[in-house]
Amino acid sequence: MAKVNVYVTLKPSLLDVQGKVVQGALENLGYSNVTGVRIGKYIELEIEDSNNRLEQDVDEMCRKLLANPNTETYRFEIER
Amino acid sequence: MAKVNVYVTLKPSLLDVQGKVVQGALENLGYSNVTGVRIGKYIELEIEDSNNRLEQDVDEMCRKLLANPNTETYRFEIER
Amino acid sequence: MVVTTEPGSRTVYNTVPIPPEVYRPMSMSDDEYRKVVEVLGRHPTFTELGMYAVMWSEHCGYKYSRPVLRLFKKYREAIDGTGLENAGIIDIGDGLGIAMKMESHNHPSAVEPFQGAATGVGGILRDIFTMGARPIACLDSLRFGKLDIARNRYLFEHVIGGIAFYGNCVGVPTVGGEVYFEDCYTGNCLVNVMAVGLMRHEDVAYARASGPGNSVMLVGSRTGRDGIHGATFASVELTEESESRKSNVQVGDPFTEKCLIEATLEALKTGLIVGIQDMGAAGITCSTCETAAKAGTGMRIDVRKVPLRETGMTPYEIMLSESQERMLAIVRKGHEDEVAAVFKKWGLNAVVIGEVTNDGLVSVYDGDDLVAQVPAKSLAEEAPTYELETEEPEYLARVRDYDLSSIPEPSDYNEVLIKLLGAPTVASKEWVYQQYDHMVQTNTVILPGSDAAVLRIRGTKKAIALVTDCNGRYCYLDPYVGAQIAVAEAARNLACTGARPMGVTDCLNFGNPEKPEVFWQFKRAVEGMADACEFFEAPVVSGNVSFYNETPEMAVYPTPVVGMLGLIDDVDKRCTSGFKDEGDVIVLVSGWRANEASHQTYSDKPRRSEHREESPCDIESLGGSEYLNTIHGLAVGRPPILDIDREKRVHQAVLRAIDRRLLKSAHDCSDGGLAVAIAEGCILGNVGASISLLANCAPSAALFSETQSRIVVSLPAAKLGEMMEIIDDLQVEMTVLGKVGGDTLQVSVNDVPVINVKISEIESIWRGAIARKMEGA
Amino acid sequence: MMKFGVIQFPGSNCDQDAYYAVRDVLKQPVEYIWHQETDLSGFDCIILPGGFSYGDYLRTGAIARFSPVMNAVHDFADKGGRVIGICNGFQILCEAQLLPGALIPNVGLRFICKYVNVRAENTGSDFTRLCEPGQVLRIPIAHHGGNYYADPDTLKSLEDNNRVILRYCDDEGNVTESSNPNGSLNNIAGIINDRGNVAGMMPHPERAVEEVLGSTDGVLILKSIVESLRT
Ligand SMILES: Nc1ncnc2c1ncn2[C@@H]1O[C@H](COP(=O)(O)OP(=O)(O)O)[C@@H](O)[C@H]1O
Ligand SMILES: [Mg+2]
Repeated sequence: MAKVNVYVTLKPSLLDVQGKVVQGALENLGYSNVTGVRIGKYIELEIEDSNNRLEQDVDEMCRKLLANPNTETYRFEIER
Repeated sequence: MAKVNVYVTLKPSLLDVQGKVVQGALENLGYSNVTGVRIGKYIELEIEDSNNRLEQDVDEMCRKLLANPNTETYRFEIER
Repeated sequence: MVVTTEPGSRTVYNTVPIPPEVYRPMSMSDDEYRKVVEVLGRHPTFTELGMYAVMWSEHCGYKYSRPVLRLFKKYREAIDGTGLENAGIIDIGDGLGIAMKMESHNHPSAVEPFQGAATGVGGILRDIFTMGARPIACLDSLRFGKLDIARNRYLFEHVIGGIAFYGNCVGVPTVGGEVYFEDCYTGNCLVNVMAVGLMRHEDVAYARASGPGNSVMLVGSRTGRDGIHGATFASVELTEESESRKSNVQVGDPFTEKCLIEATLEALKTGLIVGIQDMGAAGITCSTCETAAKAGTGMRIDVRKVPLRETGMTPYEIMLSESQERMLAIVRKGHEDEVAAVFKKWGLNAVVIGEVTNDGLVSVYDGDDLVAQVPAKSLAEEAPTYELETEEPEYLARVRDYDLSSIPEPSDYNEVLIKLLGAPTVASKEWVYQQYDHMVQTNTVILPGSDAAVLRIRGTKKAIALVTDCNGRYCYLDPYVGAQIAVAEAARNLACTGARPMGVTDCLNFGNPEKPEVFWQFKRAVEGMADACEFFEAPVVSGNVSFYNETPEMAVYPTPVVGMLGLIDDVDKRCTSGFKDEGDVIVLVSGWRANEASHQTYSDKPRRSEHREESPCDIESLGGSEYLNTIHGLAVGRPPILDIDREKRVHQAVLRAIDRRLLKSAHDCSDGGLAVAIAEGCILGNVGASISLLANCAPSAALFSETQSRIVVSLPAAKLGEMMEIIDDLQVEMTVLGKVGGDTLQVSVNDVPVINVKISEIESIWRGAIARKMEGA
Repeated sequence: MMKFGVIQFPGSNCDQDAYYAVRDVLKQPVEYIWHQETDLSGFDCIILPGGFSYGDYLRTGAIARFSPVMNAVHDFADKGGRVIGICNGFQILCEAQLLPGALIPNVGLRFICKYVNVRAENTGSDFTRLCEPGQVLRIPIAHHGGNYYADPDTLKSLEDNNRVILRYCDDEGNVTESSNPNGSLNNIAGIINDRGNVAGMMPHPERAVEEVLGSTDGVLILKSIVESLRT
């Protein structure tokens, strides 16, 4: 059984509308030293690691489903 | 300048509907070995680390704003 | 051309020819390049080249469609007169006007459906509130490939999601629209959004940069590298640059748009804004040159004053960026701070980026460097136009001459009806519209699901009705008739609610216009639409053209979508399409006698379409029908005959009957024909009906032909006499079909029972069809 | 006369609807309150309207909760003033901990706009007192995150103390799974606080206040408030 953590983030060049609003809110709360906020997804997968292609498999899941290639990038780490 | 990564996840006691749907979709794609999916938020903060209270500050940001204590838990790591 | 510069600034202009390898990929022809050189009296700078390339494109400059669009009367008057405004305004009395416009976001949605559709909503809304009108409704006209293909389900799901995300957040109800599923849209989905705004006439704002010396302010979001033509980047100058410099998908921020709506309407009230223009395609380039050209002024701006989201942007990128949620406002000199304060209250930027001049030039500075200087009119109004060749497509003869008599008569009509009701194109669209907030603003008094949406106008007794319509298959079989039918059907849907047509906006979706066959379709469709709109006294006040909706494998059906506004004088008289009470009589109001035999000919003056001599009730009348499409997989024959004179009289009859409160329901016959219209009346009214048809033709034609100019109404038997008077007076036909009642729908043709279905059964098929498809069932 | 205030957060979009409902249907005085306002004196009832405050970014209601006006709302509620949060307003009140629990995304993960039936519970409350016990109200919902969640203890205390005021139900008033549009625990559509002067509800009463809109059942909720203020 493997635990895989996937991090999906908005491409750096795209406007992160949520991040911008959250940054404004943090500023209002007095945290004016926060100079950037980007909000992405954090996905935990539990996978039965029966074959040896775990790495390729996860990569494919990300490309096909977990991330939107038009707007997002991803990375992941595998804990066995 | 510090980079802080915040992970906000649903409390285990809550059903993660979105996770379930994604798991179903992965199954349809042929990944029947995925036995669990939980979807949370991954928030990257850039903070000017002028005082020595970075840790407390971030914790407070999480408690107050970034996570909802009723439904979510959080953890974070600081890269300086 | 004289170059005027600020004292102390450096003039950057170009005397070196730009090679064809650079301008051709920007879709600029050699001739067009020569024309630019002629206008400028020198070779353009790179920034200038980009500005001309985009402003002279079909998308902004309408270089191919403009000559044809002159067929629309108001358009012609505007072009020859004071110029086109963002959206036309229709007078509804009481000092009130309706602004409306439709626009396509087909290509962005095909690449990135969620953001593409979302930004489509945002863009069209800005067209409306920059006129000083408060947006009160959106409608969406959508076309996808069949839902059996996973990619189409993905596109459909995310387009709806994007529209919902954006429209719900900005608080403008999405009250109507249409969705068709046809193979030809698999490679090219169509996403057309119509926005409607309400204003007092005296509050109208103009997109004009009047008054030299006034300040030019950029309002709203920061500028990034969104939507800059990727092709340009791939081939010029920037090749060594990193991936991140490529054009970006545009991301919509409905929250900012909502604030922009409120702030703009509030700022306009100050009277300090002399002109305002939204930023859509070609961003700052388009808004500066159009507002200057319209006012006969010029403008000097400094790109370094533009608030940026990304670092290292070149003047070229800043001038061409299509970042969302931005506007250009021309503000009275000395009052910039007051205007900025309104925007600031709503958390928005408003910065001065330049000023209005009187030299007729758009001068673009990069700090001290003059990087572009071009006559505003040359960019905005003098795009070269072309008369493209037309040629009747070859396929037409083949599909028109298809022998429909070879099609076997079905053995089980229940099954056919059920299949039709379960076809996603015919089925209920509640899977779609329940994802939209269609009630916010509390004016929606006929919700989506009836023939047209109706919104009351507060402070008056009036209501407006809104609808979009277009059957692409008809247009494929005959673009002239198809476009006429689109107009007629829109007006018919309005009539069913009790509204008379007031005006039209359109979105013309076609393939590659440089192909003579496609341009023929385009031209014929515009002719049909223009003729019909004139006949219905519903002028085309605004619109949009979307070409190149094709892939190497296929082109879309010609799809000229009509968005129509209607007016109801007394909101309490509005009418809906579901049957109401047991015992009511069901009547067909039509331009044709229900059992008219093959002697039917056109006595009226032919309205420029080719007419055929057959009766509307024969096998030929199934041409182009949903029946042939769903049951037999055919898109053949000729579209139904339209006689718009009869059509109009049918509308008048129903309108008069509604006005006299004779009718309990009215529902037009469209996709799926009479049988489907009656079944929908039952489902919506949650009640059965028994129907007896007489026909001199096969039952399939009697039940499923899409003969035009027909409306199914229900009324108490006691009102039949009064109804008859109206029918006689307007010289249309009415046929009593049967009665409302029970919990089944029973239909006989020439006394032979052909249909007997439970309402609860057809209801679940009709309501659940799209959801089941989406679940992959 | 009871004076109502309707808070306008950036992104509120049912503020005008609530305003009209109070002014034109209840015929009570009403004013907009900008989210930067800190003084609520003179008001009898504060409405937090529906919409998408701050775009609902991060979580619904999460950011609006820090608007300056929210401190004043806390004080106003502490002093016993009536507060009602509708839809996004309910979400904000939960985030601000003026009401317990949270509103999480609908189980269907889609936005839903339609008429639903809700059953009036605790018809002694300030917000339902004009309803008959068990009366079924037809009121529209329009939300993406209306799925009420609370931990088991909180839920029990809500139920034990009669603090659920509205529950999704069928035409006959039966609380069934198929009449639950969003997955809310115990079909909860509306609750009140401990003291009974603060309410949150997902359905939009301001959308059901005139015959022409298709239902007038929302008037019962709004009039109940006026009634409660009178006594
Ligand atoms: N994309 C959509 N968005 C919103 N409402 C829609 C959409 N598609 C269809 N509807 C609504 O569903 C109802 C039926 O649509 P349709 O079958 O196209 O009607 P008709 O056959 O009368 O033209 C109408 O009220 C229409 O506004
Ligand atoms: Mg119709």
